[in-house]
Amino acid sequence: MKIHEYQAKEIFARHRIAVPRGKVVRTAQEARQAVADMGGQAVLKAQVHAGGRGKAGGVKVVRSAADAEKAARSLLGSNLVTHQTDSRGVPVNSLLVEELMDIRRELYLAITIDRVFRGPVMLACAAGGMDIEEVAASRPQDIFTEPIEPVLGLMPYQTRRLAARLQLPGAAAQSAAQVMQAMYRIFTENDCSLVEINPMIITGDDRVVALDAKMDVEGDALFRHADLRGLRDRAQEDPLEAEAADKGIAYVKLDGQVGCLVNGAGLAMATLDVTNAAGAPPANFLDVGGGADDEKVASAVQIILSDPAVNRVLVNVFGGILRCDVAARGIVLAFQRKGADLPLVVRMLGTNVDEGKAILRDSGLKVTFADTLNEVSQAIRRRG
Amino acid sequence: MKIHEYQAKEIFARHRIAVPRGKVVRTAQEARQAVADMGGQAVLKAQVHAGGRGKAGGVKVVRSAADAEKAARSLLGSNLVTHQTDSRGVPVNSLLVEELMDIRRELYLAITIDRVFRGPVMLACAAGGMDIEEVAASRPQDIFTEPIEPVLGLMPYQTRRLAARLQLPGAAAQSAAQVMQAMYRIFTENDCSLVEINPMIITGDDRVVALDAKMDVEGDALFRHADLRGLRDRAQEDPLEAEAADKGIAYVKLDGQVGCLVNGAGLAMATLDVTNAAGAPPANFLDVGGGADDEKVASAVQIILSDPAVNRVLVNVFGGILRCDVAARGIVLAFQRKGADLPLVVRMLGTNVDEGKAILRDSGLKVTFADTLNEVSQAIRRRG
Amino acid sequence: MGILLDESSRIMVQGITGREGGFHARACMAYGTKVVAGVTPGKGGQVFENKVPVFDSVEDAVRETGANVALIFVPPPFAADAVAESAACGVPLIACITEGVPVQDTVRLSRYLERHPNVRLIGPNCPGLINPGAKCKVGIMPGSIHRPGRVGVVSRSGTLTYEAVSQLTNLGIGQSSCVGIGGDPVIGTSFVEVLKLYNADPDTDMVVFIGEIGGSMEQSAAAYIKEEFTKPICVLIVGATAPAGKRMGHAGAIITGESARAEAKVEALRQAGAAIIPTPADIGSTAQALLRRMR
Amino acid sequence: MGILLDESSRIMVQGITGREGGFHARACMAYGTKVVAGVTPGKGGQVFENKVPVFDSVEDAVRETGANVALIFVPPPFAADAVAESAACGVPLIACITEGVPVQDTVRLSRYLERHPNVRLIGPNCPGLINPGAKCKVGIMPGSIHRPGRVGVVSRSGTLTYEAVSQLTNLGIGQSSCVGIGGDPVIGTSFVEVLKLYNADPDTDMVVFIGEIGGSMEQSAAAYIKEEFTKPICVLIVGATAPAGKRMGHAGAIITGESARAEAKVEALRQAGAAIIPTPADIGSTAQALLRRMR
Repeated sequence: MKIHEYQAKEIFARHRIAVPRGKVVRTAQEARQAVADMGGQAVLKAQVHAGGRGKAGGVKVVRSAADAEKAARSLLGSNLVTHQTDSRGVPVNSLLVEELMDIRRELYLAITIDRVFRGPVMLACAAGGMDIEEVAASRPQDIFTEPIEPVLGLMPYQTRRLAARLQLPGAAAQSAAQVMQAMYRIFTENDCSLVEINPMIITGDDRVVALDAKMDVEGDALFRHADLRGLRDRAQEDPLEAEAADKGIAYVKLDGQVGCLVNGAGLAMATLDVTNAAGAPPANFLDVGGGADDEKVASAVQIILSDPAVNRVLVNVFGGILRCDVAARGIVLAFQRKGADLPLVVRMLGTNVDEGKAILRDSGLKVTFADTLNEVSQAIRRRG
Repeated sequence: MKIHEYQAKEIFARHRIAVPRGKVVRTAQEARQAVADMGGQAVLKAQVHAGGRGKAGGVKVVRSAADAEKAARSLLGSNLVTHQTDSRGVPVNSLLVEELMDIRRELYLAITIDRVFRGPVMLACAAGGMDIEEVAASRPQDIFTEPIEPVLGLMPYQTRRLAARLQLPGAAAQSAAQVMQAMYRIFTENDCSLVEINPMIITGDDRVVALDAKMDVEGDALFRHADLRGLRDRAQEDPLEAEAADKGIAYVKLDGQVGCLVNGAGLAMATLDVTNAAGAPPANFLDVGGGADDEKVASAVQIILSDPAVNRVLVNVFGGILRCDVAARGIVLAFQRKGADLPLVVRMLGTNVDEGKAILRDSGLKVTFADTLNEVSQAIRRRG
Repeated sequence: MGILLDESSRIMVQGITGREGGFHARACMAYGTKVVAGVTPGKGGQVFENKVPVFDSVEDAVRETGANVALIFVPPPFAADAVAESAACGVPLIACITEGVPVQDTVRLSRYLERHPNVRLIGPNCPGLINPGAKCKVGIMPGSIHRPGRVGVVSRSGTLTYEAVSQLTNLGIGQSSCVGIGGDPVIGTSFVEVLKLYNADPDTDMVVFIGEIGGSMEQSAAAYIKEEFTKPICVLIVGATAPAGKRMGHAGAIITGESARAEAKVEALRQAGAAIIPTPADIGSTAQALLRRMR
Repeated sequence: MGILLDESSRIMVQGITGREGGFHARACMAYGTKVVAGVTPGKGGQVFENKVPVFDSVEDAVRETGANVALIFVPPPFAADAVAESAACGVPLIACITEGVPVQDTVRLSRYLERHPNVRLIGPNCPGLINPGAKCKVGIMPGSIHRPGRVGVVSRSGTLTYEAVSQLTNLGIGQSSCVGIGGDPVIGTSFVEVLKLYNADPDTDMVVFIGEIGGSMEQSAAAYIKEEFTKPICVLIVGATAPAGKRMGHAGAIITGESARAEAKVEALRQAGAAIIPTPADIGSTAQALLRRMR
């Protein structure tokens, strides 16, 4: 679960990471007032769950209260399109108004889970403020990593080593070490999958300040973080994806026309590969997930049918936990509720497959059955 | 470092371990008022750093405010002698006045470090309120242990297992599990060497309450617990032992007459064995410790000489970190300051031994030199 | 014959009194698996399906029934505890089916398990494992699609494993064992560890290996295959057409960095000498061709 | 010849710019030890005694000097960090002299070190170790009392080890190695581990073992001696006359429970076949008698 920069900065500040003075505003008038209070100049930052905000025009430096009002008016209520969003972008409903900082250097710091190490690692790079994935791809040797052994935590020798590699002078090195320790506490205490500061700046007077702040909280751990659940901002999520997530369905909107209903993430990805290979791009990734009953299947199909781009539906269900008759009933329910008439390619295998096929056959829906992935491929191609 | 029951209970309460309602009082008048406020009956518990308080008369149940005043008057200002103290006992300067509890069962719970496991273990016993070391000696099978792996912490299956072994019914089992989790947090967060609840009671209405509370904080870790350092009560410590501890000297008062100055705990223990075997019981254990200069040695010798039981002094120094000449200078300094005239048996080996011996020889003190432990043994026997 | 499970495997189901646990315990029993115990704290003394005694603790279950395999269905908040309990009791094989275990729980568990070298965890978030020849199913896979034989299957995904097995069985190719190692970022047993077991198993002639985008576990497997693996192996990597940066269902399927991409994985495995399965539809046929070449 | 140290040992002193670290680094060098590097964060670039380069980090020191033994004198709050730093850099032998390291730090360190099986920690709160034949002293023991020879010494205590060595040397009995394992409740290397090394060392004929009250490490050693140890061994346990329940200097010397008492330890070791040294004055003579019997 992503949270906003200003929310992450509140958490950072509680852990004594220095952040710029700032105020969240939701109207142009508030923005004007906030900038006036800050002495007439500030930076306005669109609060959206997407990277690449700066290049997309979501960050504006203003030199007067009037400027601020104008800039805020243009940003608030708009949708921001960045390289990380789709073409619709994400809505800008709030701005973070922050003091302008005297930036001498921009660094990158993050903690995430390393699968090979099977634990958290701290990443640091002297080239902050940039697209870190680009650095990782082009100059991997410029990214320094420290694995953090859970039983010890982040050790001082590691923060010293990172500070040395970032070539920080004495005072800044010590402040940076404190920031790193705080980041690790934030990471573990909040079950984060990512804590990132990009850029972390060194000011002209050698202070270390988190200019940006990113925290992703692991969704699976939210059950033990009641305080964090309230930070979710549904407005930032794709409505269909959010609806699906609420029901325990993994749904990702894609650009094609074939609506896909699959059980299991691996089989769902395989299904994308098959339809793509058949020249029929999928409209979505959908894994109906574990513990699905007919209502959950129906919800999944309704979500698929809610996408106007979908012109046919592919069902690929391997009956195991999810029985084929249950899946079939859910599909029929959803088509009836939506009054949908789209053609269906259905491949079902496993538990209660005959009952499932019978239900679909008797439903009046335009069903083509396929038994193998090859047949699926052919059927989808034909229907395209 | 030991802290008082009432201090430990304040920490327990912050971690949501249920403790009886109580109030610390320092005068008989306060005791009277406190008991009156509690409805006229209560238990008064002497706040001392020693076990075996109950048997020694340090815990009194009172049934009226007047009783309370009387009992408090007899306790406050007295010295309590228990099987864990020496014959002088420890001073009672405060009482904990607590509500009387409806006790159905008394249990024992503790966390300490297990050397073999190299980590913390939780101990539990159904026979609470007793001398647990007696149970450990006579019925070890009645003490249940759970090793706690630091990276995981105390796991729910372990608290369930202990609750089952203690034969706790459902509700009490859950409360006890919460208490155990809190004890582990207290143990780790405060660098304890011991957290103990004896007895932990089950009340008539199945509540789980810490009737007593013991916390020993590791002295070596106090540097990172400023909040705990203030809890030290020097009045509870042997004045000489406390003075020694302040100077980084390990000193333990014993019952004999030979004052011992040794460097190194192992050699100090060996020295006790040697003097005891020679029929000349030591007056103390003393390890002058690392980084000793002449002032520190002088302090150590002054502490030895402050014990009126001491009638001769044995010096056993292996010059390594501590040079023999430094030790000798410290000894002479102390004898001069104290105007002492006691005979000395001195055994010195190692760095600068000749200079050391020369200093002592020229000091005018009544020194007998010994080169080996056998000679030490003979010299001490002769002097006895 | 086969790996990890055999006729002497005695299964204990943790969470047997739950809906999922009960359903799959029954399915395992119907397949022929020796389910000897269930564990649900507070429900000790019950009897599941008139056959299987339920215990309050793993300790009791193991002592009373000699269970030597744990199959875990308890909900995510309690899954780490269930794994630790079985590990502490020395249960040598633990399959944790539970989906949604917090990653930091698994991280800590992984360190705990390092102290128990005789305990192996499969999962979490996995379909479990099966040995069709031994009629032993420890997981949620549909038993009916399997057939005893001499091909080993290993995969990160559940239903995709069934797909693979189904294609094999349809062509008459039986399986020595099938292991779903799980889709979470941190898991108990890696591809390499399973491949080592297959390498040493005299009853496995060939391996079908199903990887996916995300992480670099397939590259580690490639290195192992190149260095030490002695048997024919064919590999499918799914997710080649998944869009970059998008989260695809389970945490295993996020694309991060070059090595996580399907092309990089396919290339590493090709260079290691594995036969590449071109599309998910070709699992069975590729395996069949490879088997024919062996003869 | 001897254990753990030899002519190829290259010592790095962590905390070399401190008072104690500097003093003992000089003493080690005077003994003939190859002190090749010092480490003090923030003091990199200095040169100690015009000979030994000081580095900011262990990583730098190891890379530049090939140091393969760490000798640690940093103050207690930083000791765990210093040990972890050397362990992470793969330094195979670490002697931590520092006294007063919080026990919970050592507990956590012990787990970390389990993940580094090629790294051995001696201590903390120990005098270090010495190999007189190799002229290699890694610790705070007075070098002059040692003499090259074929008796191994192992002890929990510092000055008492010197006592033992001194008695041996005075009788002309040289030492192959002497190891002080440290007096804290949790330490890196136990008696058993050192005994195993002596057992395998062709240049050690006999061992002098000095234990003390507290804990049960001596009993573990007794079990090992009984089962596997093949050389003559004589044992002193100190603290027999220490009063129960009293804290005696270091945390190792608290009496808790039956097994912690001196009598229990002596009895266990006697039954394991060790020769018992009757009093601290008899270390040398007991060893001498045992050596005579060997011939």
